[in-house]
Amino acid sequence: DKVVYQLDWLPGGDKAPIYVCIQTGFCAEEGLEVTIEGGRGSSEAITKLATGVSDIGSAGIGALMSAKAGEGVPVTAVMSLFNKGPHAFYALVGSGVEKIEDVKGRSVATSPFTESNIYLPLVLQDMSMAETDITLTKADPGALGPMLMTGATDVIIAWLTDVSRYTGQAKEAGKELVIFPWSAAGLELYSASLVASDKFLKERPDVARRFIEAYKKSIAFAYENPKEAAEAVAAAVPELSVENVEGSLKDAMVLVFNEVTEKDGLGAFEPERLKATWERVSKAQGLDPTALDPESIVDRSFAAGS
Amino acid sequence: MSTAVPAIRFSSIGQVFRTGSGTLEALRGIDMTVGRHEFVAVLGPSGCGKSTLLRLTSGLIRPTSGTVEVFGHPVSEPRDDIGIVFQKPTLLPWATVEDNIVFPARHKTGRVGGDDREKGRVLIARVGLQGFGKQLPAELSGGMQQRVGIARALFMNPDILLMDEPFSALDALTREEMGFELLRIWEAQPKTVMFITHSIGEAVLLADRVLVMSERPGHIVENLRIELPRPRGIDTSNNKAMHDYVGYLRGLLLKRAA
Amino acid sequence: MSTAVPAIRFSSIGQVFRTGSGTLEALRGIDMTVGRHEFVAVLGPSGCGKSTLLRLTSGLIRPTSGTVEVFGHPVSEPRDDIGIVFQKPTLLPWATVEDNIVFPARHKTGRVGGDDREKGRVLIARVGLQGFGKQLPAELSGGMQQRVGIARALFMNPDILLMDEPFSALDALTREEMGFELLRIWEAQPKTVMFITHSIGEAVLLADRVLVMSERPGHIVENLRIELPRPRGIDTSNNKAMHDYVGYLRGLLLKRAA
Amino acid sequence: MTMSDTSEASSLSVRPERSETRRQVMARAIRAPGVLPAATFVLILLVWEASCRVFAIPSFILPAPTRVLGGFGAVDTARWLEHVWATLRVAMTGYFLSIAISLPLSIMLSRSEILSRAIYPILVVIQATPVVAIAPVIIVALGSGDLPRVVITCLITFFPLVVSTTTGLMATPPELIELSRSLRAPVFREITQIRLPYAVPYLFSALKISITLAIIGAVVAEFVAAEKGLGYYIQFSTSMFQVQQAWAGLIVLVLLSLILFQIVTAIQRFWFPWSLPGDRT
Amino acid sequence: MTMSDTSEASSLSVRPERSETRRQVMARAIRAPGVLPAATFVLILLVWEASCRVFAIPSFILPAPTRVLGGFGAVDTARWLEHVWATLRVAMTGYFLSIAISLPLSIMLSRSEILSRAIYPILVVIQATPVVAIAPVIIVALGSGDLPRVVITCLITFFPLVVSTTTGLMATPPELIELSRSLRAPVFREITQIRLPYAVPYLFSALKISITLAIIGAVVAEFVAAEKGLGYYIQFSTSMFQVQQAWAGLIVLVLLSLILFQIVTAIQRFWFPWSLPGDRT
Ligand SMILES: Nc1ncnc2c1ncn2[C@@H]1O[C@H](COP(=O)(O)OP(=O)(O)OP(=O)(O)O)[C@@H](O)[C@H]1O
Ligand SMILES: Nc1ncnc2c1ncn2[C@@H]1O[C@H](COP(=O)(O)OP(=O)(O)OP(=O)(O)O)[C@@H](O)[C@H]1O
Ligand SMILES: [Mg+2]
Ligand SMILES: [Mg+2]
Repeated sequence: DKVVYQLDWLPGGDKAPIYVCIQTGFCAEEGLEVTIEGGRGSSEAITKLATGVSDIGSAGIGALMSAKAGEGVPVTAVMSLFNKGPHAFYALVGSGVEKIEDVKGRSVATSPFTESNIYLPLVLQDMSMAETDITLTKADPGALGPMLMTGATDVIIAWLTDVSRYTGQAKEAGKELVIFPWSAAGLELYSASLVASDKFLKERPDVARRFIEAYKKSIAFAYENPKEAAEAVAAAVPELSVENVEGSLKDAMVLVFNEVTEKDGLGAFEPERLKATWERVSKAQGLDPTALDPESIVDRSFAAGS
Repeated sequence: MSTAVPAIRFSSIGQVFRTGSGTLEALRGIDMTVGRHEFVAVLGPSGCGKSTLLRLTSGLIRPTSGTVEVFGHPVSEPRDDIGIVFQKPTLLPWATVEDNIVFPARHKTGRVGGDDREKGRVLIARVGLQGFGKQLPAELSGGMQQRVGIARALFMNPDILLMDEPFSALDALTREEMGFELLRIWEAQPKTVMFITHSIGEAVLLADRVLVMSERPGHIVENLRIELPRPRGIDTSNNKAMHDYVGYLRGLLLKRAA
Repeated sequence: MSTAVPAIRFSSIGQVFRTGSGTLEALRGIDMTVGRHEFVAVLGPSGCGKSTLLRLTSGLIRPTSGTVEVFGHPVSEPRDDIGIVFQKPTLLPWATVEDNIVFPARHKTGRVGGDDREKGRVLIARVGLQGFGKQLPAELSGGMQQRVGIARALFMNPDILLMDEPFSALDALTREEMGFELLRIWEAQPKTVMFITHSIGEAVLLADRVLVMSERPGHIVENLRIELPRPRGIDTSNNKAMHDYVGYLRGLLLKRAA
Repeated sequence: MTMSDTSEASSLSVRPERSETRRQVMARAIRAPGVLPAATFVLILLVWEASCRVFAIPSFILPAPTRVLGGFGAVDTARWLEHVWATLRVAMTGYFLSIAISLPLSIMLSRSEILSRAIYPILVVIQATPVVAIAPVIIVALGSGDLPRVVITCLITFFPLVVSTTTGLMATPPELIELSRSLRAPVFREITQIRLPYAVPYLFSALKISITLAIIGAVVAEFVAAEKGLGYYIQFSTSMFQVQQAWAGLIVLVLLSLILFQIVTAIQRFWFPWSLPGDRT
Repeated sequence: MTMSDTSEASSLSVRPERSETRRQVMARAIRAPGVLPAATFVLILLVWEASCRVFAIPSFILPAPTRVLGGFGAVDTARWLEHVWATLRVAMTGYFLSIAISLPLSIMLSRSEILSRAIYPILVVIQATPVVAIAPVIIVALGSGDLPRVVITCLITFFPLVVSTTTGLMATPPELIELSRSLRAPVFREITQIRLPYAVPYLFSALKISITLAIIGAVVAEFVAAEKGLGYYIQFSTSMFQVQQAWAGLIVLVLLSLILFQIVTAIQRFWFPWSLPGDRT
């Protein structure tokens, strides 16, 4: 069976499982012939899934929620990937930012269109700060590292999937990083998830089930064999170096396998946490909290196999 | 020499131009005919509307009032049996002399045949531009550019030839030669010619009839048949009658000043 | 009328143009002088290099060989005591007649004063363009455009006036009037004039001296002093001596054909 | 098509017919500035609405204009104005800066072929460099105020201006240049009084191209670094799957471009009417 | 600056001095096509290298060219060629498509003012719409081959072509149009044999602008949707923090633009020499 897998961003370590699935034969074992469709952001991925360009793929649950609430797109989340928000503050060691509350009064840089921005007010609120307590500037993601290293900003907002990359950059600049995940400050969220088009789920439920099965195996494999997984990605994408992939793969896996996973299991959507996620999303985007029943965007039946 | 249907007929033509600062009456009440195969010269002060008359005949502009007919048909757009020598040379700056001369063929039919080229070469020689066929207009003197324009108008061997001061940039000798060349062509391949000039002698020497226009708004104040024998040549210039015609016309043109 | 240092001096001038298809020798071995406040007319066949001669004098081009001096100084670039009437009208298409005439002031000094405007209006009247001051060049006839060019050259009241067939597009009467107007200006505000024309009569009527050029490569074949009394006017035309000069020059120019 | 007709006084036309007059009134109405562009814009909206309905295009791909209306309500008018102002400010500053740089540069380039051959490659390099790729350098070098955005806008708009103006400056007929030289005028007056007027059609063709590029430049710059502006708003809405809001932003953006373009056209029509050919029906 | 000198045979110059000749040889060498642009490019690299060293710019902001060299090794030559080919293919297809569309469109616009007033707004709307904002629509509508990228390239390049060519077509001197009309030639020959040749300088000014825009268009398209191409490579490398690779891609991209620009210039020089003014030193 043919399956078109939708990426939500450029290939990289955090996307390793699907490459593992193809390269190591987990997909083939389930009788699946998977092709990868490139993507540029969750919204675009969801659009492509909704229009049948692709069948299943990864996307941020926040984008899916607002897409469901606003447009009722025929796309459903079938499995959670990151069960924690990947958002974090990065600062330099010795900059005086030693705990997350120290961002108060600092200059903070973020990229203009990251999902993080909508949660920022909530994180600050959780720490009983107002938005006016920091000086926020928005700049191209590529500029954040250089800004931090050159002292153009005290703090940046970036994802935990990029820890190794920022660390490498810091090393080059002879600096060291401190990282404050927002989840530690109480921001509990689901994030990247496996989402599928309703058409795919309805017309080929069996294929969907088998795919998710293979995908889970691939995640586990990547978690246990990061080097081989990284090699699988680098083999498919020659522009990537194994080290680079391995670094970001390890970073990403922290968001997949952690205490939440231990509690709820891999890929689970725990109703309370899901509800909390929607509350956060709706509040952050100024959406009517009653506009969506968070349960309606997930279908746990497909991932229930294991 | 005129036949039942005249080649050109103007019936109470008036022409008013709208300008940046009002309107300008260029022609008023022009009535005239030019017979088939007649050679008519037009004299008149600068700015009296000679070029306008010619442009009306060619169909490039339409009269504000009155009608222009060519071969009995009202003129509403340019015709392709008319060849024009414009007052300015109006050459294509990117084309060689030869290409400029054969341009009517290329422009009307899309192609230039070997015989067109041959005709072009003959014309280059006739207007005295041997050796300049491959030159660009910018590399020619003013008079040479003008001769290219004349050759181009002759190229299609049109039924009607409209010439706006075609020899104005030529020296006396070349001018005379070109005039006689024109007469030879006209006699060999009869055509109707309307010939604007400022040279009274030239008008008398070449034309069957000379029209004299008044100051603006231009109208026709004299219509003089020139009864000099044909073919005309250098000796015509010594003809007593010719001198009388010239003298009369000169007097007429000078009179207006008084 | 010439003084120790001539206004213009050509010493063994040669001019070769590089063209698309080789080279072309336009002038060969030109030696001549024009005295201060002298009025020199230049006659010659079309394409013989008259305009080239004028452009050399003005400094717009430099000779391939030999030297051109103006008031004793070698010419290496245009001078600002020279006024030029180009063979083509060369007007600014976006400027009115008036603005075109006062353009030298605007272009040299950056501003046009009230007296410049006044001078402009006087010149407009002198060239017979009253009422056309606000018109654009495209709205004028060929002869009217040429007269704007003349007025512009006169505007700065230059020491040297170079005129390239300035009256070619004018009718006989206007031509004569403009010629006498030019003489009046020249007599009132003496200047050196180099005047290219194809009209032998005009050359004799206006000039102190007539230079006749040969066919290309152009050189000077006659240098004829015209000893007619000044001031000259309409009656000069009836002068016997004038007719002799004209006859002699006509013969000379026709001879070359034989 | 009859190009000379325009200069004739049609008021003296021989047979003034009723229907003619009515048609002329129509024609005059149509020619009034802004009427046709506005009509076209409305037409685009109508076609858009119709296709959405006829082809039942899902609104998350292309929402119909009537649905987009909802998007306008997402933020209040004051906030809209802030966004518009942010974009407009950057676009205009960048545009004028770009003109201020391009004109002297074009003049330089038009005066020396060697210089032009040496400098053109630099301009091509600048033009060809995708802004996004060098965003870090720009931001680190210029900080995060309006400056980097203005610079980005400038980088995007200046090339057409330089190329077109240089071409225009050099296209002046040689006889007019001779006229200038014969008057021994200073070079700058040859440029301002002859070459530049002659280059006006080229210049305006470039100004028209660049005005829309200026808006694009400001939008791209907002993609790179901004907290405000229409580009930011569109991208932000898109990234949050607020499709209607994104399209609302897009409509405002496009309207802004249209208006600015019309202004440039009107300036040419008003101050440089001679630079417009009169030979069209 | 002496504009007429060019047409004089300097070989017959009276005083041919030694130093003159040497300078002339130099001048000729400099004028050889490609020499100056190449020199400029090398100069840019040198200045870049020097500033990196002098100002000790950290390489994660702006790596020196010598460091960028390392970036070239990240993928092998075959892969480089694939990227270059992907971008070149899209850019060229889009460019030619854009020319194929713009020329007839310009001709139409130049023939009717009403039409042009009605259509221009549509063009401005198309031009002003940020590609990024409508990328999903384009991709969903056109699938995922080269097509969406070619269309995006087209959308980005066509506007300067249309504006500039239309201006050129309408700038033809009226007397040449009269000549054509007096010959009663079909309109298409008036266009091909008079208006278009006359518009050649305008056309090439637009072709030069658009060739670099075509590359930019292809790159932007690759930012939006691609798995190959220089734009993709640069974006990819940037997002993976592979700064040297990104700059290596950038250099290749810029070189590509330079070469294409030079080709357009050379085509004009070779086939339309008369459209180039000769009045520069
Ligand atoms: N397109 C135009 N717009 C406005 N006025 C015009 C136009 N063409 C000609 N005129 C005016 O019409 C009058 C006659 O012009 P026309 O060119 O016919 O004169 P002409 O007899 O040919 O003169 P010349 O001998 O000087 O060439 C002039 O006063 C001129 O100003
Ligand atoms: N820029 C140029 N390039 C090449 N050849 C030229 C150039 N200018 C003039 N010539 C040639 O030089 C010769 C003399 O030209 P010039 O314009 O001086 O003639 P002229 O005596 O003024 O003729 P006319 O009376 O026809 O105006 C001509 O054969 C012409 O072809
Ligand atoms: Mg006339
Ligand atoms: Mg001449």
